[in-house]
Amino acid sequence: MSDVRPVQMSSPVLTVRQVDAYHAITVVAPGIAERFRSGQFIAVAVGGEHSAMLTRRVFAIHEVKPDYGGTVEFLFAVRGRGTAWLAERRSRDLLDVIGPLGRPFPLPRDPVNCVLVGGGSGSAPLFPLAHALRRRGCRVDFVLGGATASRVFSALTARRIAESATFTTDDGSLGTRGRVTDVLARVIDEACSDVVYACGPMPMLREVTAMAMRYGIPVQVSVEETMACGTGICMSCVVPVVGEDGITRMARACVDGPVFRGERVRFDDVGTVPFDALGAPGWKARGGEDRAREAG
Amino acid sequence: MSDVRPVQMSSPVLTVRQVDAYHAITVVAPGIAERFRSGQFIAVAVGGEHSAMLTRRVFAIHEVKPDYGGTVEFLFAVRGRGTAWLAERRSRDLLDVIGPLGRPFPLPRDPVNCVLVGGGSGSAPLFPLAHALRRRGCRVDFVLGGATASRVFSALTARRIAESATFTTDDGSLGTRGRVTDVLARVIDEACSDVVYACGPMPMLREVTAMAMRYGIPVQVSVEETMACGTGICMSCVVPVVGEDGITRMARACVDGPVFRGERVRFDDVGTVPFDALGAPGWKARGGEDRAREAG
Amino acid sequence: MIPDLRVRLGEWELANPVMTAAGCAGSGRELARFCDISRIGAVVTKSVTVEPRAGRPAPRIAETPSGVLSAVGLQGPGIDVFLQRDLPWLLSRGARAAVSVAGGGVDEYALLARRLSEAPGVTMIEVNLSSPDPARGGRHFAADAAAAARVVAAVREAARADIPVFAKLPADVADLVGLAGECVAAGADGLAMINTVRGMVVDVDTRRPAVAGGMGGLSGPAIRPIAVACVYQVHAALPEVPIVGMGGVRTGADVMEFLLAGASAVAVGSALFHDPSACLRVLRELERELVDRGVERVDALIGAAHHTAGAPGAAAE
Amino acid sequence: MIPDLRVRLGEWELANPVMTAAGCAGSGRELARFCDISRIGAVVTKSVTVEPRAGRPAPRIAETPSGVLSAVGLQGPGIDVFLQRDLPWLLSRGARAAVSVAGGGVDEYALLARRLSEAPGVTMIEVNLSSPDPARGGRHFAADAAAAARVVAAVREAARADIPVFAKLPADVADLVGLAGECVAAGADGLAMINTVRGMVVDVDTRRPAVAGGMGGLSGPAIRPIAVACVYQVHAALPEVPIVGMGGVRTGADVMEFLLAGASAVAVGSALFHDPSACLRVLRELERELVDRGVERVDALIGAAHHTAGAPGAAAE
Ligand SMILES: Cc1cc2nc3c(=O)[nH]c(=O)nc-3n(C[C@H](O)[C@H](O)[C@H](O)COP(=O)(O)OP(=O)(O)OC[C@H]3O[C@@H](n4cnc5c(N)ncnc54)[C@H](O)[C@@H]3O)c2cc1C
Ligand SMILES: Cc1cc2nc3c(=O)[nH]c(=O)nc-3n(C[C@H](O)[C@H](O)[C@H](O)COP(=O)(O)OP(=O)(O)OC[C@H]3O[C@@H](n4cnc5c(N)ncnc54)[C@H](O)[C@@H]3O)c2cc1C
Ligand SMILES: Cc1cc2nc3c(=O)[nH]c(=O)nc-3n(C[C@H](O)[C@H](O)[C@H](O)COP(=O)(O)O)c2cc1C
Ligand SMILES: Cc1cc2nc3c(=O)[nH]c(=O)nc-3n(C[C@H](O)[C@H](O)[C@H](O)COP(=O)(O)O)c2cc1C
Ligand code: FES
Ligand code: FES
Repeated sequence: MSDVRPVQMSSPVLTVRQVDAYHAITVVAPGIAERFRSGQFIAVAVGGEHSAMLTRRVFAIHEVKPDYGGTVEFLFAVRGRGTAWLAERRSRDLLDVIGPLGRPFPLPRDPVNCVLVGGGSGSAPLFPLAHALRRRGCRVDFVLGGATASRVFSALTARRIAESATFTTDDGSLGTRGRVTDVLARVIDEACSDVVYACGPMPMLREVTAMAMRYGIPVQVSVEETMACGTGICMSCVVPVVGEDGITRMARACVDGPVFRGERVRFDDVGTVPFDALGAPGWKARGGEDRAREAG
Repeated sequence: MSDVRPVQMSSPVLTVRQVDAYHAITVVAPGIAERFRSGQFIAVAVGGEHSAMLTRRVFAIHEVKPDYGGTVEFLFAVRGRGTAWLAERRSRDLLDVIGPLGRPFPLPRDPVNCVLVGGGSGSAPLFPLAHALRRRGCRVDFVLGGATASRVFSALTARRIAESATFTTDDGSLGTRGRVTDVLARVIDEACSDVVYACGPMPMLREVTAMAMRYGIPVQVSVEETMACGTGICMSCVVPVVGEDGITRMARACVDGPVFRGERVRFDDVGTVPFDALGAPGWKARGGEDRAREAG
Repeated sequence: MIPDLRVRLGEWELANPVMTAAGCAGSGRELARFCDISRIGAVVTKSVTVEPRAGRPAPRIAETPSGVLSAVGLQGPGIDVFLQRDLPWLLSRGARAAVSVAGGGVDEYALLARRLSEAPGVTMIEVNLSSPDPARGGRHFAADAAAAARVVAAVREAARADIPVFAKLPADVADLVGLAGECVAAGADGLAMINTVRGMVVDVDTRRPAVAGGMGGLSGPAIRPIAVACVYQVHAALPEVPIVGMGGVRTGADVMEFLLAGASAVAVGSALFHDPSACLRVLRELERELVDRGVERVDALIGAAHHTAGAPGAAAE
Repeated sequence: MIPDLRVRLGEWELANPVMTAAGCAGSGRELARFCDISRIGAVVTKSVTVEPRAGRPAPRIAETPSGVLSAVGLQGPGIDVFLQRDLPWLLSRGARAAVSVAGGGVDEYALLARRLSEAPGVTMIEVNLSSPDPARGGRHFAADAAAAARVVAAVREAARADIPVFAKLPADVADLVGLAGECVAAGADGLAMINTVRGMVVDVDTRRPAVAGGMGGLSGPAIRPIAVACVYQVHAALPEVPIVGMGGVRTGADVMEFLLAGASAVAVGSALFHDPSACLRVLRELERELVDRGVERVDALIGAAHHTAGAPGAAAE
């Protein structure tokens, strides 16, 4: 659990915009803006006071600004009921927002070369990260992918703030036809990258992690697992993650993550409880008193 | 069931106003406006597409106008979740509206003297009725009651369109302190009323009916029973009503009413199934084949 | 591509899998003002009784989150008037009439089946087993699998052989799969599930239960997960038995959900209170969903969730 | 006037009737970031097991209309870590700690009760009877009143005498009143109800059940009418037995509804996923509702719906 205490607030909507295939909502949320560190997200209640939609929708924070005491912007694609409702909001509506949530991206102490890899709307948290890295004197290179050009996130902004920006699309409508991992090796080579940061779907994160490990450079991934509360109480967003002690635990993406060291996430076992995870069926036989004491 | 076929439509909100303690919404609904006869109502879906509120809210039609092909106005007080949601609508929002529903007020053939008695928001349907009666050359007198002045419905309009308008309030803030039945006898006497029309809570309708019967003049009442669909399919809005054959049936206020002849409504048995109602427990002993054939 | 919407429930073929649920479509006339009832897979009537019934006192209904709680008490005109007035009207409009029956004892159920078999045009008899059994202190027939089976057997025997008999089951019984099995063994050609779930709302202003008599039946989208679980479970145990799934169907996607769980058709119930044109809207939505997914025949969905999924696990935490 | 919110559950007095529901408040720490847990009537922990448990695979949760379907599978650190880390933390924050326990057999339940009795500060033990019983093919203990009673008796015997033991019951059993009676006879000082209701969601895109393993437990406002009916029914049969009511509590009015039906306190469960500050908001709303109605003591509401109402009638149509 992050040591920054999140706040829950009723935030007025400042603007609702459409950006390519995405909607962008900016809310006035000083308490969230001031606490924010890149990689963190917000959890939004949807559907109004007597909503039939009980679970919160989570979105990476794309940008914070000091206006009006502090604003927070998030970008989203309409997928289901909740995002459809959000897309209909207008300025001055109130949104019940909780944030900032989750473990932020750890930032390097030294001015190293960082490559930021994102897929679709999963790229959103990379933008505040890029700014934070630049402020520390890091070199930033972007590799962004999407199904089509309109699904590649903020290509222009990426070009503006990064040393280089490489794009891939499934249909070739922007940049290279293919996946981000098809171009990542070249970018790492050219940019002499020291660190990889990645956001996007699990299969992409797995491949990016594998590649970073081949290069022997650290990789921080922000995972996307279905979330219902965002605050750590529903226990729904679990991912098998290896701890410092070598023991696999079912970690909650919302409070123990969403950012993990790539090699710690057992990507091949996502959606399962690995047989050797702490407390897995039959685990006791292999475990013992000591491990039990550290469980949970 | 009325022979006018109601329509269901997605109607744009034209205006939302606040009138005293009431909200007034006007929607563009040509099909409803053109079919409307006074005493009929609409049933409105509330809460949006994935609403947790499954039942419709019903409101008397207060006014129809020819603008925009036909508009319909209804007035309401915020009571629960659904009316609270309605009060937040803005112009251009869409409302799913069904109407016109229910049996309208029967109009006299001849230009007779009519007294229209209403309580609170229950008075709404009396206004289009007053206009229809005036068009037939009838004399119209209003008796309107409410808890306080702000709860008496459209006092000004009543004064304008009627020969006389008498008001009662519980707190004496407008007109006579007391109930409509305290002044009704005087109005009937002075106006030489031939017919009574009444809308409002059941206890009021019962007393008005009793008074009309003492005067030996016909009385038409519009009853208010909890409704869930407004279209006759849920069977929830039943009131014990005596048929032409002298048999009591559990009549649906939404399709068999809401307007009934006052003396036909078994006011003392509202909220029960009278022992002699068709199909009441043990009813068979008193009934027989013939009655069964007419049941339902 | 226009998807093929036809489904079979045993010997019974329907033009499409969307029906109305018993008791939620009035006599058919009320609904017909809002949608062409000849285009619905079948119209299921409210449960017909031998004698007319006045039903329960008002208030009979209360709104709950994504549901309604109701206690109507089978108000209806009785079988004579039904056969004379309501059934002919339905047939005159080109509707497929499935008739739900409720009796106060095995003999009444059998009588109803016999009377319906004499009339032309009844395409299915649905046996409402949630009617109180006077012989058992008012507990409903479905609460005892043996009592339910006796009712089903009597109806199957009394009904014309070419009229399929479906047993309508509630969810809140001790052993639903067992009950379903008994009903099939007793001759049911198919199952309809679920009826409303026992519930209560207390009005905080009057401090009394919101529907007269206290308990009511919960329906609507709120109970859909309960209904889907029931259909899934029974289909897993009795894969050959056709099921009409219901409980909270509101959209085309909901129909798909029930079919995937193992229903061969679905019924729309209290969603009709909210939207009296729901049946045809749901059909349109279903067609759209199938086209979007390239599904050519709706019956390809039936039970498909069983092919890919593991065994159902434990329920509560 | 500030209404008196104190309630008694048997010997146990609470400052107010609002608790958290087992498994819906994390370890307490997560919730404490959003509301002062010392002001909640009691914090009920997720069910503690003897050994650590990894729980079920993801996806574990799906949204349903006004509800959630979940299958977490009692993930938790086990009793050792709980006693070492979680319980002391709760107590350090001034929370009243009620501990839910779940075992794989009678002996495990007894062991848990013993361990909890040795620790200071446990104010109540809630016996989660919806845990699967390996001796009965994974059906949960509550499915068999005798098995449930054995568990309750073992816990009552093993627990310190001054710690009240509450039995937590699910709604979907054959005879809830019978089960409740057996648990009380076996020594339960009170009852907590209801646990989640068995349900399923099928994902129409993947064509698979939306939570891993298929079946899940339904909770949230959708099930509130079912929960209120259970509380009403059990309170009618066992008026002296204190009940903690839960299932869909979201507002102050919902608390009133459960109290009127016969609960002496209520627990807020999945509403916390939507609003982690729900407990204190609900308390504020409750206070407001009481003031508006001139109710001076909240305990005056307990069971009041029984004083005015008729006998509960039949459930389904
Ligand atoms: C840490 C994190 C950050 C995210 N940031 C963004 C972002 O910046 N922009 C963006 O467009 N999307 C983002 N997502 C995905 C976003 O949360 C889902 O698209 C959204 O919740 C879908 O809601 P819905 O109502 O449209 O879909 P529904 O299917 O109706 O949602 C039902 C439930 O499932 C949950 N859910 C469904 N899909 C996802 C998913 N992919 N991830 C998590 N929960 C899900 C919802 O939160 C809700 O509780 C993020 C997800 C995570 C975990
Ligand atoms: C024929 C008729 C005409 C009406 N005309 C008007 C009008 O012109 N203006 C006005 O302000 N009110 C009118 N009412 C009452 C109005 O329907 C209710 O105030 C409204 O439905 C309350 O909705 P809610 O969501 O605020 O309350 P909730 O308590 O949340 O409603 C829950 C459910 O109960 C039903 N319900 C609650 N109270 C009533 C009631 N008194 N009558 C019928 N159903 C009810 C609702 O329709 C809904 O289905 C009329 C009622 C009837 C029967
Ligand atoms: C007001 C009402 C009346 C009903 N009447 C009957 C009935 O007469 N016979 C019957 O078998 N089921 C009856 N039902 C149950 C429905 O047919 C259906 O099984 C249940 O409502 C679940 O479906 P739904 O959630 O789509 O409403 C009734 C339900 C409601 C809400
Ligand atoms: C995610 C989740 C986890 C739960 N874990 C437990 C548990 O560990 N022990 C238990 O007795 N009940 C557990 N429950 C059931 C709740 O305590 C409660 O009985 C149920 O959810 C109904 O209340 P609600 O509708 O307010 O959520 C859990 C419920 C949910 C949704
Ligand atoms: S989303 Fe609820 S614990 Fe992570
Ligand atoms: S409101 Fe549904 S039948 Fe009258």
